[in-house]
Amino acid sequence: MMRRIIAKLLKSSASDNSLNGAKNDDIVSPGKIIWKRFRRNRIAIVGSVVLLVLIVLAILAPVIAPYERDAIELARREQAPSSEHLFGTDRQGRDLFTRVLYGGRISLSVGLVASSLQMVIGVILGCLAGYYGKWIDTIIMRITDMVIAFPFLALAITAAAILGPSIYNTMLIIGLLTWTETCRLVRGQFLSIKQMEYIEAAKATGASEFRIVWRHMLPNAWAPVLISATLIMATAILVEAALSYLGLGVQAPIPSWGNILEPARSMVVLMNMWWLWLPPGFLIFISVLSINLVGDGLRDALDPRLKN
Amino acid sequence: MTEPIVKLENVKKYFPIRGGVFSRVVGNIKAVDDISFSIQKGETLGLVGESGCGKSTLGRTILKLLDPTAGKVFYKDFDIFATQKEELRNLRREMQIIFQDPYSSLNPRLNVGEIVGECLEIHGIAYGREKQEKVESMLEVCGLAPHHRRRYPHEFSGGQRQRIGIARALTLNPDFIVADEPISSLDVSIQAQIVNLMEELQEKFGLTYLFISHDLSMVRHISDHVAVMYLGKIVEISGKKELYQNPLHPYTQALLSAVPVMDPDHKSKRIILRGDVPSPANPPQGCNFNPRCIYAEEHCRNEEPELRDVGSGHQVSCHLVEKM
Amino acid sequence: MPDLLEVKNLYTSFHTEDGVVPAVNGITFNLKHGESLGIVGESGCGKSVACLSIMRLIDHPGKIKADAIKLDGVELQSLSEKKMRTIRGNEMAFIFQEPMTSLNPVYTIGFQLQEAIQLHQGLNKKQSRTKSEEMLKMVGIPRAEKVFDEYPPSLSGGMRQRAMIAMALSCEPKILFADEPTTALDVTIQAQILELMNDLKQRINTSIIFISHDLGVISEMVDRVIVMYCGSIIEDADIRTIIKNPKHPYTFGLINSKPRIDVDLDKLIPIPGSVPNPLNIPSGCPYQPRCESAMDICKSKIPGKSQINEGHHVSCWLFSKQGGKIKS
Amino acid sequence: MKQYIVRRFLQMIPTLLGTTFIVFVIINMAPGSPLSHMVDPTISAEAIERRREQLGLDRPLLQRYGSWLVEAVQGNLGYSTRYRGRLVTDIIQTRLGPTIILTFSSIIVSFILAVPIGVISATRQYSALDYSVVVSAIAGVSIPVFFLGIVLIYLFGFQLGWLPVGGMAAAGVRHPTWLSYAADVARHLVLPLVTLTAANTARFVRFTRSSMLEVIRQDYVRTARAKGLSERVVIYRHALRNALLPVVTILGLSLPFLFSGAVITEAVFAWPGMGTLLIESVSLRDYGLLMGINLFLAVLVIIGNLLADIFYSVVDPRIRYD
Repeated sequence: MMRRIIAKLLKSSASDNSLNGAKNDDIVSPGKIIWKRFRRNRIAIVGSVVLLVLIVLAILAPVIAPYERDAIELARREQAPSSEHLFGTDRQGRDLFTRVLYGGRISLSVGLVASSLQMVIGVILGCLAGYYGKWIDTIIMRITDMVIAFPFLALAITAAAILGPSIYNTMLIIGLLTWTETCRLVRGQFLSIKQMEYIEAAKATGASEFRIVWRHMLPNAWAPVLISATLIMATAILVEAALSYLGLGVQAPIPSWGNILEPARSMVVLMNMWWLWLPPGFLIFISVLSINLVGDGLRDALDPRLKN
Repeated sequence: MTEPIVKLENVKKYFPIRGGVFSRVVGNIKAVDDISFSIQKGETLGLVGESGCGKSTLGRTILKLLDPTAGKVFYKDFDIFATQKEELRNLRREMQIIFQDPYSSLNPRLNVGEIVGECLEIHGIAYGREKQEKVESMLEVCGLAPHHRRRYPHEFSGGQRQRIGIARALTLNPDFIVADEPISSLDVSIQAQIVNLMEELQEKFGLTYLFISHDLSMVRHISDHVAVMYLGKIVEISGKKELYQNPLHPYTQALLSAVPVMDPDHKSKRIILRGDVPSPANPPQGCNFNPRCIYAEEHCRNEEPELRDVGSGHQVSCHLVEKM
Repeated sequence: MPDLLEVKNLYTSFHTEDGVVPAVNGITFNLKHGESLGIVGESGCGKSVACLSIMRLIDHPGKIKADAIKLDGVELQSLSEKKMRTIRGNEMAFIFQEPMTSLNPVYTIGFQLQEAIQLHQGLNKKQSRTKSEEMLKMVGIPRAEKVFDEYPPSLSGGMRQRAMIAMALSCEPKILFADEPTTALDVTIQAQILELMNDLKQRINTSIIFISHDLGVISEMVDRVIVMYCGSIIEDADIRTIIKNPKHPYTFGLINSKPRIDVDLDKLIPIPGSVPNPLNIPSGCPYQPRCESAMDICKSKIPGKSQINEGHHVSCWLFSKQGGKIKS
Repeated sequence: MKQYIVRRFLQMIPTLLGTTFIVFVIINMAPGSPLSHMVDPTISAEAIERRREQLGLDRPLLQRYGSWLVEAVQGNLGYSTRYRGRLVTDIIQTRLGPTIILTFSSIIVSFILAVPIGVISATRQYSALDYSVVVSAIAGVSIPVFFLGIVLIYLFGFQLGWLPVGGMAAAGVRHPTWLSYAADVARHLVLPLVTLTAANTARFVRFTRSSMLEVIRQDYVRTARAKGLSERVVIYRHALRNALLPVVTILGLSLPFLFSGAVITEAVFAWPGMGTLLIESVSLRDYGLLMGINLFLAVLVIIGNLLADIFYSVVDPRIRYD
């Protein structure tokens, strides 16, 4: 309530009385405002920093890693962490620190690619549905309903089993199953933006449909898409990890955080070799958490209406 | 006698109502129902009515921003509803619109220069430096500073934003402007600024306005002719003076008497209308004003009145004009 | 007998991330028994916030500070929250601007009426139902018994506003705050509501504080007017004086910038510029940047209250003895 | 109202058709023939071909889907290819109970926990409490379900030895009474339930909180305060009821999430439900069963959404006037 009162107090006036001063460097572009709001959110900043560190580590894995990724050395099997093997070794004697570093590359890129894929599908379908409406909208929304009704993980498991587990299939399956939210968001945004008078104004000046969509609608619709893409990336990492843990995702010897954990399905490993599952599990948690924090910060920064 | 620049013939705009299990069309909201009038060049026609009477829909239909259901609109010699895409795009240079909400009518992601100058690009009139200059001079004409070009809409107050909207509409040098409640979301002290600006611009560029508003006082101030709308129909249309001093339709009379007068000594007899405006989805039989009309007679309930001239261009749609 | 309501140096500010927004900036006024007082000003001038502050309905991040807010001599600021609740809705009631959103959509009209009646008057269910239906009839709602069991979404804006009025008056409050009660309504419905309120004013013993941006509406409703600008009272007088003989340049501008329904004006005289940003209120008199008679002193010092006549005060250097001197 | 429900029912049909068709297509993309696991390798190619024809596997996909659909509508989801000759519906039936116990108790527990937390958090916005609720809720949705399960097994199963870590009841124990069996199941349920409920609770807390924040700034809440109602009545009578309406819909929409979580939880804890059945049938390449499970879960989700929608339209008077 109070927020609305304050908004009203601030609304009727120009945001800056020095508007008449000709200084151009204090132009407050929408981008500046977003950055200012994001910066204020300390937790989101922490999330961004952690995420950045994880990304840098993943990129630099070949440089940092002390051993060969797949170097099997049976003499050094199942060793607990030591100064030589920071995270210990696995059942084939591979250095786990090395594999976790490389695993980050795979896990993060599966998340990124899957999320980008769903974004492309979701944005295109959402644009079509929201802009054209009528039967195109009906058909796309029905398809969306169907995909939403899928028992998500069950179908992903089924599909992975049938298509054969691999990195690419994992990306594909996750991408194909998660676009619905983006599609609905874009459609919803388009429906409400379509009502905006600035769209009518563009029409009234004779702007082409392409121009209206490209210049007036999309730039105003991307904020929630970006937010949900971040959050879906977090989900994608979780799903990849789950699939790989079940042996249906990324296949060894390529390491991912999920499949490094796979041996922990055996009670013996789970009980006796905590270093096999604790570090990758923890890293999945940390990376997903930091992505979610960034997403949450973006939500506050990009869409002040949603700011709670 | 000046020539009409815009002429409406039996314009209709219905919105289908869907319902039932299969979302079939079960009826129509007759937002604009059989409207004819014309606007003289260089004049302002005020269009008044309460919310939901269809006045904004009419304004948008005239510009073909909404697809018409039936009827014809002539702009100069062009039959607007019959024009093809390309021709319509060219016609858009001459007909513009100013909106009600200075917040939703400016794209928040574009700066003022882009908002005002976009139409120059669209019609291939000016680009780059030349576009910039045109934008700057238009901003000045509308009471803003040239350097505002680089600012974003949210940095401006409501009144300033409305000036930006006007600048955008005028950049293409149009002849005819639909002003859809251009002042209703502004503060009282700012309303006068905008109306004065509109009057100045009219004089300077010879503009013709369709001024849509629910503010009867402002319409009295700015218009030459006034049309009163009720439930999708024009109930009365006349010269301003005539309409305000001698309103003939019972609805117009009630509407005018309902406006609070800023004068503690003012003691006029107020006509209080009964009930609410009926839903346009289900308008009453006969004269659509009859359920709220204190004079209503039997045939008002059965027979729809025609809009007819009662002398010197004063048109009223009421069976009982002669009796009153 | 003390005045019914006494407000002295009321400050309300909101502490936001962007800075402090001083919504109400030290206002002082009283309301006599049986009086109807208008508060007029443009959006954002603090008129609603002032009334909400008196009811103590301002919460985070707002802060209220005042030398006195007294109802019938009782200082409201020192009351416990529990005690304050026995005053809200009972001795002071509120009608809000938006009839469409001010009623809870998931409870019937009747339930929402009964709630306050049961709470403050200790009536049982049956008695409160009778009373509620009486109230609905009093505000001119046809088929009151039926409307009692209906949900707000089935009523029109005018009907909902009538229900709000019934609700506000159900406990016979001493003061009724009407915050732009007709702004969201069409002009013919506005006429109905204004007529209803004027009619009720004769029949009940309630003082009214009527908030509006429209001097036309105000002049039909009240005896005395306060004009607010940027959180301060800049002029107060009886309605006739304000309209016929305004002193403050802002009041003057407000009246002259409005077209009239009864007279043709050649040209409207607008107030230049726009309302300043509350985060950045100009120094001196807040109206000074828009004022055509601004002097040097206006830019540096806030004008005090000067009396023009009995019951007519204005805060402007043009009418202050001190300011007058500087001018000459 | 009635029309709305009928319309929703009719809308459900194409959704169901589409969903099952897509699942059907995916299953049919399987490399090799579904017969390869069923048929004795010593049988001649000709015999296999005859069997194919018998099963109609040589017909086009759409036709096969059609005949499958006709059977499915009559409640026949076909035969399991692995568990020779057993009906898919029979197998599913035996696994349905455990899954329902797990998911329903999780919905109930998370709802009971989440609503008060969300409400309290929203009413104390900007407080340290609210802040920590928000952060822990984000953390809650970020923990991989299987990882949480592993950690719980490790801590409470092995290190502390408090709770059983697998199955639904102790193996080989005969329970004298119905009650002692229930107690045993309850003990086995604790860890899977905590695992599955953590993320759900976190999600519901976030929904409730944001819905509540939205509602408490509505005009009618201010009206309620202006009436002099106590804060408790304002929040729990006027605000909460409005805030819970969207939460109901979200409850319906989060069924796929819930089942996803349940699949993994079951796999980690060897809980004998549909989830473990799914994993088993994947490793056994039992396509008939896979198809059945997917279809079954899809129907559950669709019906769940439908119920949520109908419930919503019943409790929200606004719908009636649309």
